[in-house]
Amino acid sequence: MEDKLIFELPLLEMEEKIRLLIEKEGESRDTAKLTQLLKKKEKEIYENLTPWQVVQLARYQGRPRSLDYINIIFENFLELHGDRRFGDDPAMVGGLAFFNKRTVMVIAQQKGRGVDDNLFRRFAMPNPEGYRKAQRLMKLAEKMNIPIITLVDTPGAYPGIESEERGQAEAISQSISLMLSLKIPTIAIVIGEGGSGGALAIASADKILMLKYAIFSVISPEGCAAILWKDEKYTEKAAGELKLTARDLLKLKIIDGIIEEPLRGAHYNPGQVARNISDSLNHQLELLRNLPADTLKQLRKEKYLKIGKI
Amino acid sequence: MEDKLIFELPLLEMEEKIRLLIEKEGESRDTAKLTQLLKKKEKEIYENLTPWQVVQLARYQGRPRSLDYINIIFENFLELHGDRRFGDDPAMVGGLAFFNKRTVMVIAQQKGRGVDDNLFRRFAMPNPEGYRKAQRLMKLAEKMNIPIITLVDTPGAYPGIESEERGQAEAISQSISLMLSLKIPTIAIVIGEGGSGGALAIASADKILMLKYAIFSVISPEGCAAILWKDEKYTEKAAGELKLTARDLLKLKIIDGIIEEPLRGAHYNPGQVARNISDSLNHQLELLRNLPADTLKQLRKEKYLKIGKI
Amino acid sequence: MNLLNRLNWLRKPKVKTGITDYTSTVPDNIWIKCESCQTLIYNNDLIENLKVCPHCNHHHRLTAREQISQICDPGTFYEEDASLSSRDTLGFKDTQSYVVKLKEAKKKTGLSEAVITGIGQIGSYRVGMAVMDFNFLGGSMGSVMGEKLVRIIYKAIKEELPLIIICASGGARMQEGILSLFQMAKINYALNEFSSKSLLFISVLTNPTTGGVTASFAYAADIVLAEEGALIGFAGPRVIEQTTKLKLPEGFQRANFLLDKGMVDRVVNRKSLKSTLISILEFNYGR
Amino acid sequence: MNLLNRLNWLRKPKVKTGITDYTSTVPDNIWIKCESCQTLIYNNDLIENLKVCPHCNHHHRLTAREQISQICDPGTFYEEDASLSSRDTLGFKDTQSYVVKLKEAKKKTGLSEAVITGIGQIGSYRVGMAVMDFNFLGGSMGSVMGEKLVRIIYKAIKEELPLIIICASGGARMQEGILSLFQMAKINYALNEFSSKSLLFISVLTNPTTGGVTASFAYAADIVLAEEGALIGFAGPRVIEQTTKLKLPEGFQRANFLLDKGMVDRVVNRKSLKSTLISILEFNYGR
Ligand SMILES: [Zn+2]
Ligand SMILES: [Zn+2]
Repeated sequence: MEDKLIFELPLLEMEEKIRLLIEKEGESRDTAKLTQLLKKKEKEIYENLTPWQVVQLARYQGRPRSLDYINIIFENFLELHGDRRFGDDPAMVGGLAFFNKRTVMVIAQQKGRGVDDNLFRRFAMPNPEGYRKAQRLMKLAEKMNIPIITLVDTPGAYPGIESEERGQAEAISQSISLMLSLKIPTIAIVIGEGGSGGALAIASADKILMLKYAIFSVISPEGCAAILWKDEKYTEKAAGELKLTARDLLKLKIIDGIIEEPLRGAHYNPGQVARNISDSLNHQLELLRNLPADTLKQLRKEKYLKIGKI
Repeated sequence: MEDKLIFELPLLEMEEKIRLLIEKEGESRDTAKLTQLLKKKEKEIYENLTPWQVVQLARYQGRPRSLDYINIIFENFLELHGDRRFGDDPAMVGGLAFFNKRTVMVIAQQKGRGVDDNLFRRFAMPNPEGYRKAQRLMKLAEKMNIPIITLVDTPGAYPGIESEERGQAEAISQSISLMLSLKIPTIAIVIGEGGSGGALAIASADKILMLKYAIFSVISPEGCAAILWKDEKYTEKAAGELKLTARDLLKLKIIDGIIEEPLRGAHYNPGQVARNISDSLNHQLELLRNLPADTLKQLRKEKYLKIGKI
Repeated sequence: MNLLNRLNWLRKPKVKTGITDYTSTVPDNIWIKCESCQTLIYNNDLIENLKVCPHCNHHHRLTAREQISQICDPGTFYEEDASLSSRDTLGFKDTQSYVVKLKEAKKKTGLSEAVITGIGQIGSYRVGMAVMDFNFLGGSMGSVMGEKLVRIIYKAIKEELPLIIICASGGARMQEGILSLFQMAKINYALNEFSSKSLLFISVLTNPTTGGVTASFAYAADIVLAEEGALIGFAGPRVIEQTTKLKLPEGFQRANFLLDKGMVDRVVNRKSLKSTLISILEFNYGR
Repeated sequence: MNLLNRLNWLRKPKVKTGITDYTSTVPDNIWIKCESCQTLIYNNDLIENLKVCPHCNHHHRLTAREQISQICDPGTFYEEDASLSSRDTLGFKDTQSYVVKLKEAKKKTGLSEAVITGIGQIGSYRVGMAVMDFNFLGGSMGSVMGEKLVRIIYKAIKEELPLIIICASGGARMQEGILSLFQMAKINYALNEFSSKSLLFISVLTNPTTGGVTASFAYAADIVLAEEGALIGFAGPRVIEQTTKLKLPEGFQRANFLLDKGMVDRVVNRKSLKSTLISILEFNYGR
């Protein structure tokens, strides 16, 4: 049950019922009616998701991960490893790839599948060396004059003893500064969880896009509830107050677009979602590529200086 | 006896004898004669030092260290710590200071005094974080548009397990590249041991100066003997073959000048040597400061591309 | 302790037991108990000692105004954007609404936001300054802090002044959600422009400086100073303990620990902060 | 192993027991003992397998010419500065004079120096190339190596070509003293100019790459590839053991260890080196 979405359970039960009916009696007016009911129920649930339900979807174990998308969207992805300082962080992957026949740099946070993989990927919570690898690849992209595409999917930077010792704060700060200083176009796509500064480190881009059921937040709803309400049972409430859904962020003019997902989430059709991402990416990239360097710089300046402007 | 120079022993004995004589009988024709003899003997020894004897002088425990000179030559030295990545390496010190009323960046390898201090300073054998601190300070100097003065005094980069793990080779390579890419004037002064790549990392300067009894070598004589002769007893011979004295390096056009020391070595008058360094530094710095940026770049290019040119 | 003070204290035994709520209205002759060693200190002595405990060296928290008066040459600080004040863009409400919390913070501190910005003189050198106040909602960074910082950064660019930011913050202001998170990018963007003009930026990390503030402007500085004993880090110690189930090492995330880890340029006792800053400013103008 | 080969081997039992001294004059039908797993391999099979042991994956050392023929499209490599040859500037003599050692190295390898430079094509892409040969005085770097590298770097700048350096070296050439040390700076200087033109530099670290070569151009590359199993480091393992009196960890300084420590971009089996390089060159030209 652990990897099921609670609010989806009624639908799963109905589906199972329909499946059994069809198995026993074949398709009938009853099954057609039930299917119609299912569709209705589906809409009812997914068109009225609470922010907390969106959080659960964004974090869902079965949701496609960065490398799933990378393998569909890009060609010849060649992973480049290491920060040349301390280590190679599997929570942060990156490398060269082709997008529409042209070279790009891809940098992404990578969640795992299953316990072992998740431990290996540290649940996509990067250490400082992850951010320093990202910086190294950003500099390489700048040198090669190729655009950077980042896929954001992290609960946040890893809060550990060693990560503090090696300068997690410095690593994130420098990533943000570096990304904002690049002369090349940058696009960030939040595909799942955009967790705080650990996400912003690779999301400080010219264009920020979000999948429909992705979230982006200054703090996790759990953390927020624990601090402000001093009680984690207010997590659901906090999720609402934080305004962390794609729709919220679009309204707040933080992001530049929402990428569609199937009604019940990206995991119902990863290929389709990859194509949606690809289309958005293509559109935004063409836009940015055609800008003169000065204009790119000016637009980035306006974008960031206007955030929360009084 | 450990911290005495063997070839100096006859002189020390004579001095003791003279001292005792004067104590007993006061100054006399005898003591004057002995003193004259001492002067003669002194000249005889120090004007004919073998390369191996120079190596011993360069490494001598009582020889002034970088911070000794820094405190005399510069004003208001403010040490800046850390590589902002992993640690603060006490084998490499650096910071802002005034030289002749103008701001400079000082970067130096620091040997210790006594066992504890030497262990603390790792005998001036930097770890990668030492070189990365140096790089950070070089970049700060570049940003501030102030010259860099380095004091070189190391047996070499530390050959340890952790230093390899954290990329000693990368750290040295990047230091060399960075130092050669700076738009500001750079001056390196070898005050004791210039040990291999670990020294070159902060010695790839516009002007390289050496104290009279300093050495600069591709490998320690001991290491050279062990590898080429397969026997450390050829260390003395190796010291000669390697051409590692200041005079050799001047002849080979690697360095730009030799700074005088008292006949019996810098430790006989650190203040005077500091003044000598200061004078040379002043001279070279004025030269470099007055060059247009293009000329500085061109001269550096010529200096380095001509080394070993066929 | 002279006899008069001692007597005075005997007569008024129920003094405040901490100085977190210290305001300038506390009479000079009141005794204050040190937060750290619990020693009673004559308030005037504590003030004269820059609120550093003379017994245990504990650095008691300063208000932004106190910080400014300790650092700036007397009467030289000219405040900018003093009237800018946070709004509740998201309509955020936890146990209380953000609007009410803001109102209370203003009342408690006499400030309109958790940061004071302006131009001041330090050792006769003009400097762009921002000083955070932990007493205002934990020094948290919201849109107005971002905006005030960006404005003083651009003012410093325009006047070719160096910049000093004195940090004290628990991180981003949750009540402004994603807007507060993106202040990190906004401020670092402005600091990139500042840096590209070869101007010098010094950050001073006081107790505590954590979260979004460390992961943005605090570590975007050319020179990073840490006040003695200050807690500095990205994640808070409790979060780390909960996540890792490990015992934190002695002195973890304290100023000297960070110095050892190569993360700050110098650890500075409050009593030498001004002179250290002057020294750096001399270097800045001596180039 | 077919019967004929087996018979052939039985008739000639006294084959060479290693292939360090391998030259192209070894008949195809000779059996070679793998340096690592000691298995006997039919020479022709070994060659066809790029000198990678089919049993244990050990990468046997290649000569520079072999390396070039494995990497470059057939017949496309055009050598530069083939006649440049080291001189004994210092008059260096250990158990033998440097002059004699040079003569012997030339005779043994058929090379004039420890590096071959030139322009070649890889997957039809033109590339500036330098390939080191460990058989020539341990691939050591002296003035001529420095000069040849600098010349090919500037040629690549002029023709706007990417650069690939395949490293195999014990470090600087002691017999040229300080001159060899300063080749590190000379080469890195040239590589700075190369890099400033936005041209791409790939280094390939083969077994072994240590000392001055790693601490200069090997780690000045945009992309660093390590051949499987290669020993790569600044200090040699014996020196480290002697200095630290510690037991070195399993796999220390080997390619996969370095990958784990974040020091190389990829570890590449020799059999996929060419395709990896082509892939990177495609990215280079696809920008
Ligand atoms: Zn106290
Ligand atoms: Zn084998």
